[in-house]
Order: sequence, then structure tokens, then C-alpha cells
Amino acid sequence: MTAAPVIDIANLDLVFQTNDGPVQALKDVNLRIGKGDFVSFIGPSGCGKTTLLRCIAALETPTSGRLTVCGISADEARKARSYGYVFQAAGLYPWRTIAGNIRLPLEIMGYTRAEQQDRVQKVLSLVELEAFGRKYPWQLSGGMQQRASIARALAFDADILLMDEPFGALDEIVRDHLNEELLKLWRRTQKTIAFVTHSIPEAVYLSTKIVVMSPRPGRIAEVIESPLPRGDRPLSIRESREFLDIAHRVREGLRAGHAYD
Amino acid sequence: MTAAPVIDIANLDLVFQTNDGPVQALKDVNLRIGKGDFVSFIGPSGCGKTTLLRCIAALETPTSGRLTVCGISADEARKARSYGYVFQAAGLYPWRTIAGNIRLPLEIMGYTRAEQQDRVQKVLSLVELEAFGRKYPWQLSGGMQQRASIARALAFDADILLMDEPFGALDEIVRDHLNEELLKLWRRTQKTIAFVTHSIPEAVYLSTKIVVMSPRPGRIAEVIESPLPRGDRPLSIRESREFLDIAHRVREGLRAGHAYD
Amino acid sequence: MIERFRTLAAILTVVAVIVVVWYAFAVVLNSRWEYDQAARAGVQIGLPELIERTLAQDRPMLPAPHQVLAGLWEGVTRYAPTSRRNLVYHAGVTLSATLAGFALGAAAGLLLAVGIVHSRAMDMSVMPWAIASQTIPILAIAPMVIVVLASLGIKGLLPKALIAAYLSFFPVLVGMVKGLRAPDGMQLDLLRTWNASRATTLFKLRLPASLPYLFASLKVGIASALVGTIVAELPAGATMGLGARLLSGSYYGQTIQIWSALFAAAILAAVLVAAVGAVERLVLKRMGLAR
Amino acid sequence: MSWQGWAAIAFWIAATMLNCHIANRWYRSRWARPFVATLFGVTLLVLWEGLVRGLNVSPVILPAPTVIAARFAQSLPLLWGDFTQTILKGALSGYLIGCGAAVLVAILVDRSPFLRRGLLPVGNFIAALPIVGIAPILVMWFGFDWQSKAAVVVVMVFFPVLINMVAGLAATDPLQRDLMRTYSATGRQSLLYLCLPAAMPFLFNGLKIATTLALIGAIVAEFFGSPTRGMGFRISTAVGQLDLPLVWAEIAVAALAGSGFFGLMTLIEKAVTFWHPSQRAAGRGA
Amino acid sequence: QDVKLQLKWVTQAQFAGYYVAKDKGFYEEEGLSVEIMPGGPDIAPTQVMAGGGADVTVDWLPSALAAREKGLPLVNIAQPFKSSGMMLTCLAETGITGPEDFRGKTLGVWFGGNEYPFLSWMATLKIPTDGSPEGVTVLKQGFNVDPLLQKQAACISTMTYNEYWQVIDAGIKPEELVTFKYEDEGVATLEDGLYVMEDKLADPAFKEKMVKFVRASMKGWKYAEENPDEAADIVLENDETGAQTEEHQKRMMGEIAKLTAGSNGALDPADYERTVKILLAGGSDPVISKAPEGAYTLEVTDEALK
Ligand SMILES: Nc1ncnc2c1ncn2[C@@H]1O[C@H](COP(=O)(O)OP(=O)(O)OP(=O)(O)O)[C@@H](O)[C@H]1O
Ligand SMILES: Nc1ncnc2c1ncn2[C@@H]1O[C@H](COP(=O)(O)OP(=O)(O)OP(=O)(O)O)[C@@H](O)[C@H]1O
Ligand SMILES: Cc1ncc(C[n+]2csc(CCO)c2C)c(N)n1
Ligand SMILES: [Mg+2]
Ligand SMILES: [Mg+2]
Repeated sequence: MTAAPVIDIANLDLVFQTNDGPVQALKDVNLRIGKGDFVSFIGPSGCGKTTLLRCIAALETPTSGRLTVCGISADEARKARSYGYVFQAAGLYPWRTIAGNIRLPLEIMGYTRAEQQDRVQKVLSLVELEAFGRKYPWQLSGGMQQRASIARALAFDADILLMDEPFGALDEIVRDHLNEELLKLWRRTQKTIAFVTHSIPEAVYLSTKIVVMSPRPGRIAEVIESPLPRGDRPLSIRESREFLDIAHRVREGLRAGHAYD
Repeated sequence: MTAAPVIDIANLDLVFQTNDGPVQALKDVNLRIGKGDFVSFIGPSGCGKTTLLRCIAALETPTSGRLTVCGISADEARKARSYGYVFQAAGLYPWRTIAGNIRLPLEIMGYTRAEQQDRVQKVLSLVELEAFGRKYPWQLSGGMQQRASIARALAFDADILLMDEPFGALDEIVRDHLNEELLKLWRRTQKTIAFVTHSIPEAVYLSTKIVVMSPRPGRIAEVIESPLPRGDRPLSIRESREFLDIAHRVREGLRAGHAYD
Repeated sequence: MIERFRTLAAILTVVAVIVVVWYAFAVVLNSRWEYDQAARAGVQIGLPELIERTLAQDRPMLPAPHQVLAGLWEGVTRYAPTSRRNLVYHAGVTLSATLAGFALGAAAGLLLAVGIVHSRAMDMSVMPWAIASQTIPILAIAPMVIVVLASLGIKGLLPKALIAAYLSFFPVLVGMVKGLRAPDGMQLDLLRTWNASRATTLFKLRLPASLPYLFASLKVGIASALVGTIVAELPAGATMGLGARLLSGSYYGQTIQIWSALFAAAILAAVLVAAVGAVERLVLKRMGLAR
Repeated sequence: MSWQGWAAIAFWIAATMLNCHIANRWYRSRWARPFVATLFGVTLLVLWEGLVRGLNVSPVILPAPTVIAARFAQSLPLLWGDFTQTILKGALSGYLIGCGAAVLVAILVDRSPFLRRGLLPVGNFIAALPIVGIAPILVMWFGFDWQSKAAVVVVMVFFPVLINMVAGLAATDPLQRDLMRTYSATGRQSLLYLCLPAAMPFLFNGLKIATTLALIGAIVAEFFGSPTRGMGFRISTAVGQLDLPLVWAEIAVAALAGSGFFGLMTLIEKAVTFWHPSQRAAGRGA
Repeated sequence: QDVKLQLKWVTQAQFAGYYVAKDKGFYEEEGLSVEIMPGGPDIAPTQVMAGGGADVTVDWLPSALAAREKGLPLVNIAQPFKSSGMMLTCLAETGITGPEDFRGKTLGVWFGGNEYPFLSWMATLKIPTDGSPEGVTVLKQGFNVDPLLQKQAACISTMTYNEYWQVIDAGIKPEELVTFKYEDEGVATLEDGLYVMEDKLADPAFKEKMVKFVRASMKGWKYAEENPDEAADIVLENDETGAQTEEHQKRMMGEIAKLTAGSNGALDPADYERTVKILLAGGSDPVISKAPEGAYTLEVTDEALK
């Protein structure tokens, strides 16, 4: 990891105040993500993955600690439109068609009409929703809505992609397909990607760095650098020795954070 | 499967009318589910799994075909409170705490106060949310919300459980744990369970019968009866020969429904 | 604490701006009269003199803020609160009819909305006629209504309350029909799978989900009830209440009296709306919806 | 009560039963809704006619619908003149200005925390000034013709539209707002792309209430001075002349115009907020 | 015995006689318990009578006759006001010196049953009221004299005892005004009389009650004429709005006394005939189309004043 850190997190704490007393969601998080890294976050449900991603995107303000993105504050980076964010829930606007939803960031960022058209078509076919551009969100299945929200984040050129369980509601085959496409896109564009997933194989297959988190309070338990090649990764790599080794390490790390077994 | 069919579907068609022309969601679906069966539905995103589950629960009216539940119409079965339904999205009521959300069906079905209390505690600990009963839904992570919605469906005694990707947003370890718990519950109570999932191992591990669907229009491509024992299924069964065989068959069935590779 | 302070500062700033603009308008609007008077007297009038006089007229076209304040103050403090010359007394009369009317109207609006959402027959037949009923200019025929009710022996607070109710039920009805239909498909489906009764669906889902709509319409409804009461007070023998004060002020061209009665009414309305707002915050907080 | 009264009551009961039947059986067909609504209205009229005749109500208290209809037919030009004066000139222009202003102010209030704190309470206060107090003043300022009526309408519709619009602009869900933040959308953009669409169901709520208020405002304002035409003028003078059929003919005009206006807004609402759960029959939430 | 009296307008010295009679116990002496109901801008006393909301009302003869033609049989039983206090008050600066100058001007008129005298007058003058250049533009005048002060109208309707003084109080000098009293123009119609329903009057008991009522009321009126200041105070005490001022009511009482002066309460048939003639002269659209029958009776006053 020779590149200068794009995301630099030091001693980050975050406490939510609730009706029921404070909840410590993140505790003493330290992490550096270099330019062009593909970082996966994995950890038990409720350990703070979403919260950490939201901090990076300046949607949540840490209680203490330091967080810089490309040397500037997260909020400035947000204002510079550095992020593409795929939320855990699809969050499509019900008054826009699917194509309209995908076009939304393009309109906001001032792409020309022709380019909007072009990009919408491209990402729609990437997530295999060509036939559904003119439908409204409530007319789509759950997985289709999730794919539409992925398409929305991929439609414009953000340097940093933050993806919160983007493939959770997809079947294995579409998932594999989108994994490959995402890797291609990443290699082509040299984006920095932060990716939350619950699938250990997915994390290992995609990432250059895997962050294992443990809950209550959310901490980073382990950071695993992947020895897999940054370049070409065929799906078959998932049967390789190295792959299975890392997957094992991740599983052990995860298990440590759980109470049972 | 010698038991009398609990759910009996014959020649079921369903067409949605949209602004953009009709969409055939289900075409000529035939299926019999016996008492105490554990049936998994698997298929590409948008193939009609949710729609089929909704038809069974009488939330959607088929365009044509016959559907009976325990010999009566789906709607009558609904009125007899035969169903527990876990939706694909958590759908918790924002004005109720987690415990309040889980208590809701109990209140509606007229359980005593003491029993309500008791059951809420039990299912909360089943899904490991003991500490979160007094929080509001938006104060929970995505996975925790999903677990709360599972708890809500398990809190009362329905003969038929319809579960739409209940474990989609959970990490492997919680998922394994809940899989085991669900199997225990199923064996103890002899419920009939219809279960949508995208995970092939999960489908194979849990089911007595796996229904593979293919899309546009949604049809049943294959129904695979599991040779695995109905009784005890340790997690280790997933390494067995038979298990891997079935998984392979399911994967092939799935792949046939997809355009690529 | 800081929040409070900021709010106060903001309100004061806005009020200050309004007061300045108001004074300017008062000078401009009232100056014509002064010029006319000067012309009649055949004298010239300078600017300082003009300003001084325009802000101290007996029957100004637009009274200056301090005149209105003085009028209000006098109306409230000069006589005992039980005296007919005291504004508080009249406000009390108006308030009681407003509250009675609002209670009637809000209850009617709510019940009708519930009926409409639950019964297709009611939805199809009542809604269009509820709308038509509001297009009857009740304010225009309020005098007639009062007379007809009086001939049926209905007098005193009730006729006023009925007119207030007539005006306030509609916003509540429209808002609640929308609000009760606001829960989305999945939330409703959930209850369907449990075969929840309609009453249960109403109390456990539709009502809680409609609260934002309910309170928005209650605020409009209570303001309408006040307007209704005041209108009904004009012809009801024009004796008591802020409406009667407005009218007699109007009749004698006492602009200052009109404006004080007007402000008394507005203060009353603001208090009522704020009260609904306070209830709203309380309820939302108790329901955990205040984020 | 004579036979007419009983006949009317019998008709009422029969029609109500028919209505319930149609509403439950035929609700899918296109004609059901207008039919049921019309039958309900006809029932009310029949009941009214029957009771007025049956109970021998004095025509200077409440004339029968047939008498009103005859008067209506006979005074069409007069009614049309009053309609133009009060509704087309007074109510409509006031409605457009008032609703427009309320929407703009609501946007300002939503944009600026300062205004939200400062202007909203003060604005509420000013808008709560009762119309009957304001009307004479506005007549004094804007003259006797329709301009002063429009001004009254502006004041009257402002508050309901403002309240609803402010509530609507705030009715976006947190996830939708976060999305806008990640795009670093400008204030204008989140307004245009998120807040305005999300506010539409609330806005139309206000706009629909405002239609009826606009009519009431324009008519009532004529009580405080008017030229010798207009619906409010006619109503007040006709009451003085005990010409109650004419009063009710004017009221009928107001009711027709108001229902038409309201219906138009409902149609626009349907087109604009088709996505809102209250407008779709069933769905699974987006 | 209960009597409900509906006034034509709000509590003011215009109705001093009734308030005095009540306050001084004149009604009580006759064994009557009288409830006085003030009127208001949009209260048509005729309609209150039609609804049975009052036993007897104070109204103007033109309005009562118009109602009678509409099928509401009102009968005049007494006429405490001898002369008319109505006039048209114009700003001198508009150049109006005589009725012919009205043409092309805007005039403020009260409606709601008070417009008949004006319309009849214009009809006698043959001045159209349709707003044409050779006619006059009519404004429905609101509650007050603002249209004149704001110069929205050249002339407005005023009563000698009320609105005229409001104009003066507003700071306009009498010499800046030109007034046209209906009395002087020969178009005076009878004002404030007492009216009851014809069918009720057929009942001897009711008639007896009205005799007592008229007797006591006239006693009140005469007392008020002699003690104007005290009468004004009584009116003020009865004003529930608390908005009337002492100065204004005292002056009003003085003017009212001039109008009641010539009447002992009995209607002078000559005055009645004159009013009817004026109303019938209304050109193409007269207020009444034919001379009414039985619109007044002298029996009550004959009995009361014996
Ligand atoms: N309300 C609706 N209106 C129109 N079309 C609909 C509606 N609901 C679903 N559909 C269509 O029906 C098809 C099946 O949808 P369904 O939700 O059953 O898929 P699914 O198998 O559950 O997919 P997923 O795994 O993504 O949840 C889809 O093509 C979808 O677009
Ligand atoms: N708005 C909030 N208010 C209070 N507590 C919150 C809030 N948001 C999150 N939390 C708490 O913070 C913790 C971390 O939540 P977070 O959503 O980051 O988990 P996660 O790792 O994304 O889990 P999952 O995999 O289930 O989505 C949880 O315990 C949750 O209850
Ligand atoms: C709308 C309306 N405005 C003013 C008056 C004026 N007014 C006050 S007292 C009086 C004499 C009646 O006794 C008249 C004519 C009115 N009547 N109606
Ligand atoms: Mg999360
Ligand atoms: Mg689905």
C-alpha cells in the first residue's frame, strides 16, 4: 500500500444518544485507506459498519477523533462530490421512474442531456434492468430495487464508492456477475471502494484489504491485507489455496466477535 | 411427502397492470406443499418469489388458477390467522419500540399481558436483541431491524410461516445460528414453512423441498426433494456428499434461468 | 437554552422589520388625509410635522403600532375583566364558542374521515358532498342561519359553535382522509396477514401514521373555528365577543378599536394554534416520532 | 307531516340502500362513483323538497329546491354577471396570488433556519387575523371593486397552504435526505428534486382546502362594500328583500363553482402525486 | 307576559325609547317582560319575524311593504318616528350642488332593505342607477363613512343622528359638505315603526299585549325626549359591546328627539299614503307593484292612547 492515504481515520469514537441512554457505536477506530484500494468491511450485525461508512461520507459526525479524506475534511470531500453511496436500503424516490432515479445525480451534477441518456442506458444494462427503466420503484421486486440503487451510484464519476451491502438481496448468479463487473469497473477507473458485506467469499474475492469488525462497542478487530493479485481475478480464484486461507482467517476473526459456538 | 397438501396451487397466473403495459409475474404455477414441509424458493431476482408468497398469504389476487390452503381459500386461511409473514423489508412501525413492534401481533390476537411479556422476551433473545427492546427502529442497524421483524413473526403461533429472505442482511455466523434455531423451531412445532432465499447452501440445509424458479414470466423450473434427513441436521452436514450434490443441482437449475454464462 | 435564545432573537428581528415597515406604511397611507386637511385649511405641511401627525390620528387609515398597542392595553387593563368594555371578557366569550365549535368540528371531521376510509359507499357519496357543503358560503348566510336557528329556539353559544364547527370540520376531514390512507402497502399487508380487524388497523396503524396530517389539519381547523365564531358573532345580535367588537369598531370607523380587536383575535388564534402545536410535540415525543 | 314528507323519507332510505349495494358490488366500474355521488345528492334534494313541503316551511325561511331551480333558470344572466365578478375576478386571482405566495414563503422558511424560527411564528400570527376584521380594512385600502376581494382571498388562503407546505417540505425521510447530501446537492437542487416532490401530497391538501376558502373569502368580502354586482352583494341584498330563492340560487352557483374547482384540483393532484400510497390502490411500498 | 322586540340595528340612542321603558319599569307596570334583541348589519328584521324569532320588530315602512308583497304579512301597529332622518351627504369639492349633478358620480347606498328610499328617489328623478355616464354608479356602502373620507364615493347615505356626525368627527367641516335630506326632497319615507305579523294580531290576547307594549314604549319615548342625557346613559348601560361613547350617544339622542317630536305613536295615514306613492313611483322596477291593503292598523294605538 504505497499510495498516499485517501481516507485517514484516527481514534474515531461515535456515541449515539437515545431515549434509553447512550450507545457507543464506534470506539477508537484507526484506519488508512490508500488511493485505489478496495476495502471490505465485515462484522456481525450491529457492529457499526454502516455507521463508519456514514462517518466517512460525512453523514454522521464523530464524537471525537480525526477523519480526513484526500487531506480535507469528510464534509469538504462530500461537497466536492467525491462520493457515490449505495445505501443498505434502496431508497428510491417513488415519484421518479427507475431511469429517472438513476438520472437524478446526473441532473444534479449537471451532465448534458445526451450524456445522461447514455449513462442511464449503460448502467441499466449493467444491472440488467434495461426493460424496467420506465417502471416505478414500487413495481419492482426487492432485488431489482437494490440493483437500481447500485446503478444510481455507478452512473456518475465519484472517486470514492461507499457500498453498504449492495448485493445482499441478490441471488448467487447475479451476485457473481455483478462482482465481476464491479471489479472490472474498479480496475478501469482506479476508484477507491469501501464495501460492506456479510459474505466472506465476496469480501475475499473483491478486496485488497479486509476489515473485520467486532461489536459493542464497534471496534476494528483485524485488518487483513489480501495477497491476491490486484489485477485479473477470475471467479475460479475462489478455489485457490490462498483464497481459502484468507477466508479462513476472516471467519476466525468474525467468530471471535460472537458469543456462541 | 405423504401428508395431505396444506398449500395446493394449480395453474396459477398473475399479471400486473402497469403504466407501461401488463407484466406477467407468474405463469402456470403448480405446487403442492404438505403439512410440516419446509419449502425453499430460490430464483433470480424478479422472478416472482415474493409475488407467489403474497398470493399464498392472500395479499395478491391471482389473475387465474386455483389456490387452496388447508382445503379453504387463501383468504379464509388468512382470516383464521394461519400465517406468520416475514417481509423482504423489515417494515417496522416507527412509532413503536422494538418490543412494541413484536408485541403488536400479540395484542391483536388477544394474548394476555403476561404472555405477551413472556413471548416478547423469548423471541428477543432468540434473535439476540435482548438489549434493544426499548429502542426505536431507526436506532437499529439494518440487520437488527431484520431480526426484529423475524422475531415479530415468530412471536405468535401461526401454522404456516412465510419468510421472504429473512436472513439476507445477516452475517454468516448469525445466519448459521438462526438457521439452526429455525430448524429446531420447525421440528418442535411441525409448522409448514415457505422460505425465500438467495443462498443455495441455506436452501439445501433447511429444506425438505427446494423450488427453483425462472424469470419472465415467473415459472417453476424444477422442484427438488431433499434426501437429507428430516430429523437432526448438524451444520456439518453441509460438507456431506448428498448436500453438495443437491447444491449442484440447484445451481444448475438457477443458471439455466440466467442469460449469461 | 441557546436554541431558545436564537429563536427569540430571530422572532424579534422579524418583528422589528415588520414594525419599521408598518410605521412607513402608516405614514404613507395616512398622509393623504393630512394633505387634504392641510389643503382644506390652506396651509403647507412639512415632513416632520406630517410624520408626527400621521402617527397620531384619531381615525387613521392604518393605525401606528404604538396606537394599536395602546388600544390593546387600554382594552385589557382599563376596565375590570368582567366588564363589557374589557377585551379579555370578549375574548373569553369568543374562546368558549370557538372551543366548542372546534371540538364538534374536529370530531365530525375525524369520524367522517374514518367512515370514508372504511366504507366505499361513504367514500363515493359523502366526499363530493362534503366538498360541496364547504362551497356554500356559510359565512355569507351565517346571519340567516343564526336567525333560522333562533327561530328553532337554538340560541346563545350553540349557533356560533355550529358555524365554527361547520368551518373547522372540513380541513380535518380532508387531511385525515389523506392521513389515514398514508400507510404504505407493506405496513397494511402486515396487518392483513394477522387478519387484524378494521378497528385494530385503524388504531394500531392508520391513526399513528396519520398524525402528521392530523396535526397540520387541526391547526388549520382551530384557526377556521375562530374565524367562524367571529363571523357568527357579527349578526348574533352583535352583542358580545371579539366579532361584535370588530363590528362596532367598524361601524363607527374606529380603526384603532378594529385593530385592537383584530390583534386580540390574532393573539387568540396564535395561542390556540400554538396549543395544538404543543400537544403535537408532546404526542410525537411520547410516540418516539420526534427525531 | 303530510305525505310528501313521508314519501321523501321513504325515497331516502331506498336510495341509501341502493347506494350501499352499488358501492360494494360495482365499485370497479367507471360509472359507479359518479352514479353513487349523484344519487346521494339527488336524495338530499328530494329529502329537502319533501320536508319543506311536508312541514309547510315558510318560503322566506327555506325555499324548496324546485322553487330555487326555477329562480335559477330565470336569472341566468344575473347569476353569470355575479359569477364573473366574484369568482373569476375576485376569487381566482386571489387564489393564485395567495397560494403562490404561501408556497414561496414556505420554501423560504424551509431553506432558512433563521426565517423558520423568526418568520413562521410571526407569519402564523399575521395569517391568523380573522378575515372579517381584515375585510373592511382591505376594502378601505383596495377600493370597492374585485381587487379588495382578491386581497381578502390572498390573506385567507395563505395560512392553510403555508402550514401544509411547510409540513410537506419537512416530510422527506432521512434516507432520502442523506442521498442528497452524498451528492452534495445544492439547496436549490434538494428542493427541486426531493423536497418539492415529497411535499406535493401535503401541498395539495392545502390547495384543496384553499379552494373553498377562496370562494368564501370573495363572497364575504362583498358584505363590507361592493359595487352593485357580485354574489355576496346579491346574497345580502336578496336576504333583505326576502328573495330567498335568489339567495339559494347564488349559493347553488357557489356550490357548483366550488365543487368544480375542487374537482379540478383533485384531478391535478391525482396526476402529480400518483406515487403516493394514498393514490395507489395497493403496492408494496417503495 | 313575554314580549320579544327585534331592533333594526345595534344598541344605540335610535332605540332609546324602548330601553328607557324597560329601564324605568314602564313595561313592568303594564305587566310585561320585554326582551330587547339588538340587530346588526346582516340581520333582516323581516326574516326574524318570518322565523317567529320575535313578536314585534322595529323596521322601516318601505322594507316592511316589500316584505308584505313577498308574502310576509307585516302590519304597522305604531309609528314613534314622525319624520325621516335619512340623507345623502356629499363632499362639496365634487361640485355637486343639486340632484342633477349626481349623474356620472358614485354614490354609497345601504342595502339589505334600506335601499328602497334611495331607489325610489332616483326613479322620481329619472336617474338610472346602472353606472352609465348619464346615470349614477351605486356602491354597496359598508358599515361606516370611510367611502366618503377615502373619496371612493362622491356622496354616501347618512342618518342625521349618526353617520353625519361621524363625518364631522372625522374632521370634515359642515361647510365642506352638501347634504340632501329625503325629507326636504319630498321623498321621505316612514322610518322606525313597530310591526307585527297579521295572523298573530287577529288573536285578541296578543293584541291586548301589543296595546300595553305600545303604551309603555311611547311613555319611554316621551321620557327620553324630555331627559335626553339620562336616556343616553341608559342606552350606554345596555350596550353589551362596550364600544359606544357617551358623547356620541348624547348627541344622537338630541337628533332622535327631533324625529320623534311630532308623533304620539299613532301612524298618520297621510304619511303612509305619501310613502306608498313614492314607492310606487319607482319607474320600471318599483319597490312595490300595487298599493298594499291592510298594511297598517290604528286599532292598537287608538286603544293604547285612550
Ligand atoms: N405492484 C407491482 N406492479 C407491477 N409489477 C410488479 C409489482 N410487483 C411486482 N411486480 C413485478 O413482478 C415481477 C416479480 O416480482 P417479485 O417481487 O415477485 O420478484 P422476486 O422474485 O421476489 O424478486 P427479488 O428476489 O428481487 O425480491 C417483477 O418483474 C416485478 O417488476
Ligand atoms: N440513529 C441511531 N440512534 C441510535 N443508535 C443507533 C443509530 N444508528 C445506529 N445505532 C446503533 O449503532 C450500532 C451500529 O449500527 P450500524 O447500523 O452501524 O450497524 P451495522 O454494522 O451496519 O449492522 P448491520 O450489518 O446489521 O447493518 C447499533 O447498535 C445501533 O443500534
Ligand atoms: C349594512 C348596513 N350598513 C349600514 C346601515 C346603516 N344604518 C344604521 S342604523 C340605520 C337606520 C335603521 O334604523 C341604518 C340605515 C345599515 N342598516 N345596514
Ligand atoms: Mg448496516
Ligand atoms: Mg422478492
